[in-house]
Amino acid sequence: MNYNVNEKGYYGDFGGAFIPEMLYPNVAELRDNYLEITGRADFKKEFENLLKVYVGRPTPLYFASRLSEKYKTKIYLKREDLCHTGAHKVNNTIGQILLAKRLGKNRIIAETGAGQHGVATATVCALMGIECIVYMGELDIHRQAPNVARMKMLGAEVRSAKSGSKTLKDATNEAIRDWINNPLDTHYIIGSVVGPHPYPDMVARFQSVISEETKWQLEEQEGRDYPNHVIACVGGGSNAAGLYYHYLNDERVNIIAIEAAGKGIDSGQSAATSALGKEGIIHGSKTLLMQSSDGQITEPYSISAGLDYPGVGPMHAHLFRSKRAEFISIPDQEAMDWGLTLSQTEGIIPAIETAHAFAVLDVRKFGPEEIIVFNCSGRGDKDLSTYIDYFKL
Amino acid sequence: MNYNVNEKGYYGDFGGAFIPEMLYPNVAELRDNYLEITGRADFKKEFENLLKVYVGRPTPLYFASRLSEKYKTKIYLKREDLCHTGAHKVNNTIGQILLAKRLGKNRIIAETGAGQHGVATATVCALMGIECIVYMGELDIHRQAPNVARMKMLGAEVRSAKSGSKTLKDATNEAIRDWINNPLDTHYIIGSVVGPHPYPDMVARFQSVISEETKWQLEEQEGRDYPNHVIACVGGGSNAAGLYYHYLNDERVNIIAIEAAGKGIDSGQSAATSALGKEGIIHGSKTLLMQSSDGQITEPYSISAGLDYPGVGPMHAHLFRSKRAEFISIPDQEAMDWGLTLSQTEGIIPAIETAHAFAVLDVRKFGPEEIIVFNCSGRGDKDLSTYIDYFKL
Amino acid sequence: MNRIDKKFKEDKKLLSIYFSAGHPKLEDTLSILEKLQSSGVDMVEIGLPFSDPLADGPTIQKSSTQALRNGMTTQKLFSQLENVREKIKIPLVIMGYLNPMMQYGIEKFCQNCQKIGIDGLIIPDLPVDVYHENYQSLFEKYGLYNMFLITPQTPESRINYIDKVSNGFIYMVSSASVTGAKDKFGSPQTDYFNRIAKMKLSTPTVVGFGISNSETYLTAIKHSSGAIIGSAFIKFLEKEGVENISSFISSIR
Amino acid sequence: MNRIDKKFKEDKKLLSIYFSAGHPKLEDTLSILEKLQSSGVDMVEIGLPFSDPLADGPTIQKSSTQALRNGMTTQKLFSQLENVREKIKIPLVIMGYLNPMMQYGIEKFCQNCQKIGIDGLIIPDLPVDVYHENYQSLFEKYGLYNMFLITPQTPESRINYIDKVSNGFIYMVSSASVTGAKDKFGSPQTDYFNRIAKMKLSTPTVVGFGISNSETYLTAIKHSSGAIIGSAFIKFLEKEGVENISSFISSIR
Ligand SMILES: Cc1ncc(COP(=O)(O)O)c(C=O)c1O
Ligand SMILES: Cc1ncc(COP(=O)(O)O)c(C=O)c1O
Repeated sequence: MNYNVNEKGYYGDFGGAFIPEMLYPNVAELRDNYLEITGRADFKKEFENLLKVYVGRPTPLYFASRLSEKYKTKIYLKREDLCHTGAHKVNNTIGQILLAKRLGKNRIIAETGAGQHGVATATVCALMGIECIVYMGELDIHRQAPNVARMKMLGAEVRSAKSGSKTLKDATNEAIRDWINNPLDTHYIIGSVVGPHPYPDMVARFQSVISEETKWQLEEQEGRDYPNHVIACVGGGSNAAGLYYHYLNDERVNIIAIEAAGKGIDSGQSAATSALGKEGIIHGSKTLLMQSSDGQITEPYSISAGLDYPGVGPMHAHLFRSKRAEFISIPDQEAMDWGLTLSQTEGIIPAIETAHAFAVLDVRKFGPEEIIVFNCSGRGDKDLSTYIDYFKL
Repeated sequence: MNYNVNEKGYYGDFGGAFIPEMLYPNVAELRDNYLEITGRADFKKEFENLLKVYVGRPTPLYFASRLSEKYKTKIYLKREDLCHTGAHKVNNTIGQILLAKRLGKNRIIAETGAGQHGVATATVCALMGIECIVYMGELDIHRQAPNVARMKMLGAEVRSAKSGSKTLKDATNEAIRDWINNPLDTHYIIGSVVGPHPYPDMVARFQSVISEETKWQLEEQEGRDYPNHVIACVGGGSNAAGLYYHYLNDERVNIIAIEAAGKGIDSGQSAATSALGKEGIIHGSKTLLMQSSDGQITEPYSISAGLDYPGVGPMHAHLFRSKRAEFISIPDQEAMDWGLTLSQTEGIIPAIETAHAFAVLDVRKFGPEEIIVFNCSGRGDKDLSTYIDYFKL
Repeated sequence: MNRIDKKFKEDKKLLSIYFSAGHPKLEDTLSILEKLQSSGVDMVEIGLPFSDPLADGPTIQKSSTQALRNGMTTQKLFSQLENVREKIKIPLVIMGYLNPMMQYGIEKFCQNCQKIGIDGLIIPDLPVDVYHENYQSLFEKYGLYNMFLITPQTPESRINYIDKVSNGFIYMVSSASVTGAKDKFGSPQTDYFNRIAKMKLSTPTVVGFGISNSETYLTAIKHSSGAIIGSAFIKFLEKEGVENISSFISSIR
Repeated sequence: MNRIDKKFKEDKKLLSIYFSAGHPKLEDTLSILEKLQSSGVDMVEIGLPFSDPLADGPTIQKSSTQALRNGMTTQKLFSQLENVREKIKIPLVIMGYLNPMMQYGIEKFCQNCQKIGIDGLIIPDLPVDVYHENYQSLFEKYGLYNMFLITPQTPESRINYIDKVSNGFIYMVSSASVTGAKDKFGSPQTDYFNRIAKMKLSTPTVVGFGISNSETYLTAIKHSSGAIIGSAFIKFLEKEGVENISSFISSIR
């Protein structure tokens, strides 16, 4: 089986572009141009150069010796937390801003949950001198205050989404409405592998630098370019897509996706899409999503603002349905505990999103000779007050 | 003239080890061993490997095109803000923790001002599983709250220094007292090129990786391995020492040091040591320091917690006295404005310390063919609330 | 013949009204329909509320949310409409997002529409291409029309394609925007209305989005076969109530 | 002969007291000295206060800060002591950090000490090597002794070196610590006192740091020529006042 997108924008049954006609010209423009533009030599050169001199790539592949010893297996961390702005999100925003410039756009909009994508977007807009508006759920504006401050420092306007659960899903709705209202001059930088085709594929390609580097870095350190397991948290799924990308069709590599169970899968307060979701349409994409029997989209919950999205990208829906990937969901408490554990074992304070991924070590056994690569998708600076309150430090 | 330390621990008239006898064995142990240990192949290998896979080195040398255009000169940023933990400080703590381990120490103490050195120390202690106590001025604990939270997450104990100005100087006194009380098992990781010999030289050597990389990175990008100017902010002077190190004796390179003028040099609330300081002894080192005519050390002031130190390292005192370096002091307001300018021009939110350095662009002219390297010593995450309050964002 | 086609055969410009089923009160659906018909409205779009109506402006969003809170569901709407054709003779269109229909089952949904006497559907997030490929035969099996939107940015070739696939009417979005009432149309809108009129499409066009009063209504119908009012009607309903609907309609034409 | 040497010639163990000049009140210096002398104290260390006394514990830090707030300066102390030798006959030592002395000018400082009749200096942050190389001849020119500290960690070779450079006495820090009162000495301390005693240094040793009461005083002098009390005395002063000094001294011996 092939796990990449097909020419119609589908991953198996999932994907496509279920968009209002008002968005058709914008999405069509992207779909018809993204492969051509991103394939141009000048684009590649500028993209790769910015990733290197501005983002700080390659990010290290760090062998976590204390953690490996504790869990009797070989644990590597792909250090996306060291990217400029503190998470993998910027790989994608660099790519999209270069694309937007070549499409002649002079106004950028974005949605954000944890604020990392908002910061990454505001950053590239500042870098290019382009106007930037970021939609963010009212609840997230409160729980990710440092990132709101950063966006403002960077000159972006942060607009509060007050509908629904006041989180990522609603911010995305608002961004789509903005795009509908501003179809000509505006590019919408979606922050994950969600939304209508070509976004999931485009974002995955920009993030694929993660596994591209992992391959040669593993080769350097282990003498072979593939691990036994690749593990990442899944909100929309972009950091996961980036880590999986070059291993999607390599059956030697087991793929593990970690979702947020929130207060527990059966608690009614969760964001474990694969466990609870059914096929449907969200934000222009056919995928798995959490919804009522009547097709109303569930307001998701997770302590982590970057994971409480009621859907997953269509690539992940397909990986789940086809059983190519194992999906595991981790409750708030275990994720928080792992935030502290990783801090005190390796000196790395992870984003709460990222911390979810590591909790798999307590849930599933790995062999002593197995090589695991975790995507350390972001740093925890944005989450300090949540950690401090939670642990009463 | 040679601007490196001499075999007695002096830079010209400055340096030495003016320490209470109680510290003599500790300091002598370091002095007698640091060159030998750091010269060992296994040390170098471990140090360089951790800098690469853990800290994320080399940090990029980023050509800031928008800034360069605005100021009609060629501006490069050495991106120490991309280091793990967010500032150059970790280069030194990695070095010292490896040294401490080889000296058989099992307890680490540190002082911190901005909290960056405290975080960097707590980080390497977590990485090695070693107990860590960080002294921090009570005032700094308040104004750099995010870094206090990070130290706690990392398992360090943060002890409040309540004497004097309740800032860096006082935290340093407390750390020294702790070391006097715990002479056998404890290593004191000083965070800048200050303190008794061999600290200034040792820390400068660990930080010298900054200019080591700058050389080959400039060669790569400009076809020559030296710039016309190297510019850095000076608190104690470690990020500056790192950037200057390999250019100290290269007269083609002009050295510019930026100090914090606080509310103005003549306001009585400043930290502009070179302008206001006289020769004296602080924290075991003969150097320039701000003091009353009676030899009492002045309580310094700067809006930036990492710069309000009443002295400078002896290397810098010598660079000033010998006129090898230009010293310029920048008031709070200009520094803060530059925090915003850099954010909105290049998408990089600098630490307030770092922002001071950039303000030189408004104070001094540079030619269109001149190459300037700024040390972008740290990121501004720790300063967000100061920025937000200041600009009412 | 489908009631929609019949309506367009009449020699008059159409006035169509959109409302969110279940709003203001859960059980208002039928009385709103009756009032609209008796006020002389030509066609009605019954909104099936959705949690995430991303093509809609604040007014319709709010009314959808309220309708869901009131307990509106797909099944509930079908029960309310079970005997609608006893009294309501004007064309009825259900307007809703794809996801609730998918969950209900598209075929079962179409079947129910046919049973009740619904004439067509407007599904903003079902693109014409996907419809054409996957759903058209199903809709036709149950005698349902599917109406598509066009906007000022829709390329001519695509308008022609939509014209070919369409039946009933083409929903001409007045300007590139989400739903919401406007006071006036400027020359960009009238230029666009003109441009489309000159294309002489085989499907009638109806202008929607931004029609709020007699002025915008009159501008809209000058170059098209009719106009749809949504947000302005919902605002009126909230303020003046179901019983006064006729005064809103008479203020328009 | 220097008063310090003379004192050690007497066949008794020394009791020496440290206090911060300018504390509790700015003008207390002379009356404290008089009370100490009349209570039978053998020697006094007059603390020249410093803003950053990094070898001192909380009690001495606090008294230094208070003294500076009261207005104590180097010049002020010299004026207070101008005629001290009219009444005070016991050895007087100034104990202070290097920086204020440097700002005053080391030579001028020494000159003034000589004029007043100060017998020696203790400068905790002036290492023996630097003294030996840069300052010894200056001190000697003005007849000033300089006393050095040793600790349980000081290597034997260094103790011998200090013994050679020293005159007056060697200040034996009771344990590796900053200043501060202790209730008791344990075996690590007595072992250390013993070890040093066995070295038979040519300079007398005086134990300081952590002496607070008769018990610690007696332990200290068993293996040395005397003892210095600082923090405990300052605490007493703060609580009981200058007038009651003699009761503190008599509680010790
Ligand atoms: C650090 C971090 N990791 C993971 C995520 C989840 O997003 P995605 O699944 O697209 O990687 C986010 C989202 O904000 C994030 O900030
Ligand atoms: C980001 C940053 N830059 C500069 C400094 C000043 O220290 P130094 O002069 O030793 O580089 C600090 C101190 O905390 C800092 O955090």
